[in-house]
Amino acid sequence: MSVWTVVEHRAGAMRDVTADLLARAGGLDAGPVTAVVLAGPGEADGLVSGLPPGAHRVAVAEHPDLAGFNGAAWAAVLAALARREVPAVILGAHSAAGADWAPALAALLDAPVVTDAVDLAWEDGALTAQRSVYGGKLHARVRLAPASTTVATVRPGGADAPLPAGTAAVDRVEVQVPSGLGKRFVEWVQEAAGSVDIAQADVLVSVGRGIGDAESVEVAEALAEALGATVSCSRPVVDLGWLPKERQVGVSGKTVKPKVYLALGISGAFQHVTAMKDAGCIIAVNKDPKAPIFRTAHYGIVGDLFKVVPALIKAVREARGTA
Amino acid sequence: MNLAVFVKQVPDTAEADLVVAADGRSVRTGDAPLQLNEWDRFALEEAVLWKERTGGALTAFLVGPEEHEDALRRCLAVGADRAVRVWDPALPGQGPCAVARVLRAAVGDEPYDLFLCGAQAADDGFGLVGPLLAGELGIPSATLVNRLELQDGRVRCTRELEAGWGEVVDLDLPALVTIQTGINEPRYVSILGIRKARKKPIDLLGLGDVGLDDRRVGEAGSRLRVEAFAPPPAGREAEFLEGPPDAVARQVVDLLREKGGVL
Amino acid sequence: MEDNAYTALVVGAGIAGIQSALDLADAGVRVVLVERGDCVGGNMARLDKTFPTLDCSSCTLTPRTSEVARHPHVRLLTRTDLVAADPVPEGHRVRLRVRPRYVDPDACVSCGRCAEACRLAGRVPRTFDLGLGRGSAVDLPFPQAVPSAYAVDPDRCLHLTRGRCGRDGPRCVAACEVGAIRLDERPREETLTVGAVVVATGYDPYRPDHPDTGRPELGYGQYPEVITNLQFERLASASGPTGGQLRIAGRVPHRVAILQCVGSRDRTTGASYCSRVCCMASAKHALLARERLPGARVTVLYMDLRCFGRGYEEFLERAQRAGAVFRRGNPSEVYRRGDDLVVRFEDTLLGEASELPADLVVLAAGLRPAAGTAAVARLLGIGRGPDGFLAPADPRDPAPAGPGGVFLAGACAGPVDVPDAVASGSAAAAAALGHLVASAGREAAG
Amino acid sequence: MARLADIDGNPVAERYELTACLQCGRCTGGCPVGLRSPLNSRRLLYEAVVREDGDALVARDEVWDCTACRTCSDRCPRELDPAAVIREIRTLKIEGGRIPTTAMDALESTLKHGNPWGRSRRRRTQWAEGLPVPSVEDGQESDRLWFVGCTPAYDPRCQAMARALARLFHAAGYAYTTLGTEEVCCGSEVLRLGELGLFEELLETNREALQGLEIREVVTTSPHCLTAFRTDYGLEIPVRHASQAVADLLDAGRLPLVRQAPLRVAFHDPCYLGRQSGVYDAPRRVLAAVPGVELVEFDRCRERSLCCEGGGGRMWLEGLGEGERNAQRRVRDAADLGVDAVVTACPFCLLTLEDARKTTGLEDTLEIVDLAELAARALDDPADGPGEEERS
Repeated sequence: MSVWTVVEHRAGAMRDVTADLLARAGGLDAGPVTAVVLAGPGEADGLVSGLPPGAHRVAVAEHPDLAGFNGAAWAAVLAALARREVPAVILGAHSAAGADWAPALAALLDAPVVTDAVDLAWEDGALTAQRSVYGGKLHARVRLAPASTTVATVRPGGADAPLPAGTAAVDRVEVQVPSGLGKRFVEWVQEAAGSVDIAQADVLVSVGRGIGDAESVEVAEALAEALGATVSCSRPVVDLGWLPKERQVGVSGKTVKPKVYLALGISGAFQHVTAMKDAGCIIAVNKDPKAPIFRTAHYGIVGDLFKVVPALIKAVREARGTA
Repeated sequence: MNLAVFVKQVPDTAEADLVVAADGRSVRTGDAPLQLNEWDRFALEEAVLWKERTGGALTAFLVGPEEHEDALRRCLAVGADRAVRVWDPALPGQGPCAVARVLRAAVGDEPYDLFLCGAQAADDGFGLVGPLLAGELGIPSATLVNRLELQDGRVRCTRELEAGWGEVVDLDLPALVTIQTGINEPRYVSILGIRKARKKPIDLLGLGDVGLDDRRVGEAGSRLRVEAFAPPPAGREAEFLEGPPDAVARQVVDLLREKGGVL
Repeated sequence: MEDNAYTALVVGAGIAGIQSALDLADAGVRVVLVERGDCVGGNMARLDKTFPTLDCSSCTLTPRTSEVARHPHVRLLTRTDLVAADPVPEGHRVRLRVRPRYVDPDACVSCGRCAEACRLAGRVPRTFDLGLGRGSAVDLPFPQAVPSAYAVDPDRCLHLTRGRCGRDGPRCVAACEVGAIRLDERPREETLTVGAVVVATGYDPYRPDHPDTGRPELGYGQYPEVITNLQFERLASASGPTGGQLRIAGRVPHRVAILQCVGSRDRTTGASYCSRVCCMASAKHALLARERLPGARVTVLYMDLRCFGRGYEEFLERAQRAGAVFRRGNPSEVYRRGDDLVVRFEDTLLGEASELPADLVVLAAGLRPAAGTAAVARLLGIGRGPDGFLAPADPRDPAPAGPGGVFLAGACAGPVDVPDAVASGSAAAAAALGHLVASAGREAAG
Repeated sequence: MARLADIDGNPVAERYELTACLQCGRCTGGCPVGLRSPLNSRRLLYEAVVREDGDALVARDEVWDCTACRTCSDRCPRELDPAAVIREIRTLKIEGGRIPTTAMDALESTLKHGNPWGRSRRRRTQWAEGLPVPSVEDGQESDRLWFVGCTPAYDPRCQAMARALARLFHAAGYAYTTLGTEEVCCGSEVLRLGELGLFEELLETNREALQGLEIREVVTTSPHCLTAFRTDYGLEIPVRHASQAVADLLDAGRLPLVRQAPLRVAFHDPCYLGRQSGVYDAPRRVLAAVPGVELVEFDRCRERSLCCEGGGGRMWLEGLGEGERNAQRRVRDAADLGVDAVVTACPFCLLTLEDARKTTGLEDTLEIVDLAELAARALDDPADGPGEEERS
C-alpha cells in the first residue's frame, strides 16, 4: 500500500503546491509516499533535484509526449503505472493540471475519485474527504467506496508541516504513451500585460473615496505591488478620474470574487458591496467603526489607512523576503 | 457541427441561510432560488456561438427533477434545438461518476462532434462530470477551457491555468471540453424567450430508456457518499483586528497567506 | 325701407375691423364699430415695423385710425362688448355694453397731467406694452392712440378698487384742468338693429406662461430677459417703454436668441397649427437686432421657414445677409447659468445637442383666438374650427359665417399677417355690403 | 435587411407614427444626457423611418444612456413618444440577449429574488428592525398599502428613507400595512430596461397581491414605484407618493413637527415624481412645515428639474457619456446657492446625489437628505438608531 503524489510543474519549473501535496500524502497514513515526476525528455533531473522533502521514493518517467502538459498523456501514463503498482491513493493538487489529469485517470482506472478536498483521511481502507460546498457556506464529509486505487485532488494550502527531509530513492520508470489519445500539447501562453481584468484577480486591493485624493491611490498601488495583487476601486474613485473604469468594482462596474479583497477607505455602498460580497476573504480598513463595509467584511480594521497601509506594505515585504 | 451541452440547475445560495437536515446528509437551501449553474451559462453560450458559427444542431442535456427544467428552457430559448432531461426516482444523491454514466447513456449513439460542459458546478464543485463523461465516451477532453477555436478539423483549446498562464492543446473530434467562466459573454435570456421555449418539448428519459439499472446510478453507482454536511469551521461574521498598525499588519499578512494562498 | 337696412356692426377695431368699417362707411353704410379695448388699432398698433417692406407700422395704421375716428358714417365705441344678438328679419338685434372709461373723451385733451398725478404713477404694468413698461392707473396706450383720450384702469385705480384714493381723494381729478375725469361713470347698454355684422375680433398672443398650455421650461415670466415677439415690438418701437432702444433688464443685449414656433405647431400647447406670421416676424426681429445692436450675435432657432408671401423670401434673405444666423432646431428649454441665459436645443443639421448662451431670448409666440371668441361665436351662431378660430360657413368662401349676415374679417378666422388682415377686412366689407343691398332689395320687393 | 420592427414584427415607424416626426430636435434638445451622450432621439426616430437595416439600429448601444425621464416625449410637439421607441430598441436588445452585464445582473436578480439588488427575499424587511411596521404576513391588514420598494428596503442609505417614513406614519397614527417579505419589485426599471416579459410577471404578481388583500389605496416610497403603478399598471385604485401622504397628514394636523431642523435646503424634483406624476407642491408643503427649514429653489426646478440620471435602469448602467454627470452639476449648483442640504424624495436621486457630493468634494459642506428623513428630524422623539449615511 502506498500513496502517490503527482508532482506539479510548469514550463520546467516546480510548482509550490508540490510541497503541500507531499505533506498531505505523508499525513494520510496510507503507506509510504511516492512522488511521481512526469516530464519531457531531459526535464526530470531539475525537477527531482528541486523536489521538496516528504517522499520516500521518487518515480520518474520521461517521454516526449509528456513534454509540456497533456492531461490525457499524464492520465494514461499514471494509469499504466498504477495498474502495475496499485497505490492506495493517487494524490494531486486541485489545480488546473489536477482538474485535467485526475478525472481522466479515474476514468481509465474506473477508480473512485474526489476533487478539491480541503482535508483527507484514510479510514478503514477508504478515503474520506472534507469538501467546501455551496460556495464555502457548508462543508461536506464524503466517503469514497473502498477500491484498490482511489484518486484525489486537494485544495492547496493548510497542510501540516512536511515530513523531515530524507533521502528518497529515485526510480526511473519506463513508460509508453499510447497513440490515439486525440490530444496534443501545443504551447504555454502567458497573458499579455496591459489591459487589466480585475475579475480575474485572486487578490484585490480596492480603494474607495476614503482614500482622499488621487495621489493616495499610489499608496494602494504600492501595497498591491508588494502583494502581487491588482488594484480596484469603488465607483466614486472612477468618477473622480483617479482610476480608469476597468478597475471599478460595483453593480455598474465589475463583479469580482477574488480570494482576498482588501477594502481600503471603502465605507461599503450597497452597489459596491453587492459586487464583491462573495470574495473569499474580505478585509476592510476604515476609520469609521460604523461603516457598513464591516457588515460585509470578514475582518475589520478600524483605523487610519494611511497608518495601516504603510505598516502592511512593510510586513508584506518582510514576509516575501523570508518566504 | 453537431453539438451537445450539459447543464445543471443549482440553488443560488449567495444570500441563503443553508440548513443541514437532522440526519446531516441533506441541505435545505431555504429560499435560495434555482438558477443555471454559472459555468454552464458560459458553456451554453459557447455552444450557441458554435452553432451560430458552424451551423448544425445543438442538444441540451440535464439530469434532474422537473423543477430543474428551467435550465433546459434557457437552452431552448437561446438556440438549442432539442432538450433532454433524464430523471428517475433512483437518481437523487448520486455523485459525478453516476451522473457521467447517466449522461453517457442519454447521449446514446447520436454522432455529436463537440460536447460542452461547465468546468464545475456551483453547489458541489467537483469539476468531474465533464472529464468523466469524456472517459465514458472514450473521447479526448480538455478542462477549464477559456478559448476554443476550430482549426484544421480539430478544436484548439486554451486552458486557463493559474497566475495568468494558459496552455494550448489540440483535441481531435469528437471531443469534450469543460468551459471556464469568462470565455465569452453569456447573453441575457429574456422572460419572453423562456416563455416561447415553454412551448417546445423536452424529451424526458428514465433509466429504462437509457438502458441503465439502478445499481449503476444514484448513490450506489457513485462510489462516493456524502456522510455529513456541517457549517465550515470558521465563522463568517466580521472579526476586528486590533492593536497598533504593525501588529494589525502582521495579522493581515497571516490572513493573506491563509486565505489567499499569496505570500 | 327701415333705417337699419344700411347699418352694419363691426366687432373689433383692429386693422381688419377698421378696414371693414371704412370700406362700408365709404359705401354709405352706417357703421357701428365696437372695440373692447381703450383704443383702435388692435395688435398692429403695437408693431414697430411691418414686413416685408420694413414700413413703419404706424405710418400704415395711423391714417386709417384717424379716418375711422372722424368718418361721418362711423360711430366708434371703445370699451364696448357685444353681449347679446338676436336674429330678427332685418338682421340682428344686438345689445352692446359700454364699460365706463372714467374719462370723457370729448373733454380730454391728452395733456397727461392725470397720469402724472396718479398715486400709482410708474407702478402699473402697461398692458399696451405687454407688461414691459410701467405707467399709471389712468393712462393713454400710446401717443397716437384713437380716441385720443386717457382712460382709467378699473382693476388698478385705487378709488375704483378700494373706494378711496389717499386721504385727499383722487389726485387725477384735481390735476385735470378740463374736468374730464368722471370716476362716478357707470356702465351703460344700448340696443340696436343691424343689417350685417362683421366679426373682426382678432387674436391674442400665446402666453408661454399659461398654467395649462404654457411652456414653463422656456422660463417666460421667470427671467426678465425672456420676452415674446410682441414685447420685442414694443421694445423696438419709439413709442415703447425704452423709446425704441433695444435694452432689456437695463442692459444692451449682445447675444439675441429668437425662438420660433413657441405655442404653434405644438400639440403640447394645444395648437397644432402654424401661426403664419412668426417666421417673417422673426426675420424682421433678427434684422432689427442686427441693425440696432452693432456686432450682436443674433440667432434664430427654427424648424421650418415659411416665407410664402410676395417679397417674403427676399426679406428672409435680407435678414440672413445682414448676418442673422438661422439654426435649425426647435429649442427645448431655457435656463440660467451665472449671468447668462442658456438655450438648450439640438442643432439638427449638426445633429448635436447644443447650448446657446444669450442675454435676450425672444419667443416667437403664436397666435391664439382672442379671448371671447367662443362667446361671439355663440351669440352670432358662428362655427369654430378645432383650432378655436371662427369658421366661415363655407370653407371656400372666407367671409360669410353665420345666418342673418355675419361675416369674418382678419385673425378671428385664423392667423393672418397685416396685408392679409387688410384684404380680409375689405372682403368682409364687400360681402356685407352685398348682403345689405340684397336684403334691401328683398324688402323692397316684399 | 428590414426596417426596425418591434418584437412582434410591427414596423416601429408605423406603430409609433414616426413618419409624423417634425425632426425639430426638441426631444434631443431637452434630453438630460444629450450634451454628453451619443444618444440622439431625433435622429433615432428618423433612422427608424428611413433606414432599411433595423438590426443596425438595434446594435447601437447609446440607447442604454436613456434615463427614461420622458422629457423627450413630454416636449414632442407632435406628441410622439421617443422614450417608448428607445424602450422598444432596448427590448429588442434584451430579446437578442446582448445587454450590459450590469443590467443583466439586475434583471436576473429581479427574476430570482424579486429585487434588482441581488438580495434575498428573506431580508426584505430587515430595514424595519425595531420599528412597529405592520405587515400582512403578520395578519395586519389595512385597506391602505405602503409599498416600500426594493431600494428603500435594501440599500443601506435608502433604508433611512423607509425608517423615517415609518416613524412619520407611526407618529401620525396613519393606518397602513405592508407586504413584508412578500413584496416584489414593481418593475418600473425592469420595464424601462426593456424586459417586457419580466415586467408582465411582476405586474401580475403585484396586481394579484393587491386584489387578494382588497387594497383601496397604495402609498409608495419611491416615485418610480408610483409611476409603475399609476402609469404602467394603470391601477384602478389611487396611488400616491409618500410626500403626498405626509403633506396630507401635516395639513390634517396629525403630524406634530415640533423640533427645529434649521437648514437652508434646495429641493431636487425627481423626474418620476415631478414631470411624470405632476407632484411638485406636496414635497414643498412638507418642507414648509418643518420648523427652521428654508427652501431655496434651484434655477432648474419643477418642470425643468435636471434629471439625476438614476432612472431608466441607469442605476445599473454606466452610460457611454463622458464628462460631468448631471448629479454632479446638481450638487455644484446647490453649493452655488449656498444651501446646507439638497432634499429629494426618490431613492435613486438620493444615491446619485450622494455619490456626486463625494466626487465634487462637497462631502463636508453639503448634505443630501430625503424629504421624510428631514421631516422625521422634527418629530418630538429621539432620532432613529445608528446613522447609516456613510457610503463609499
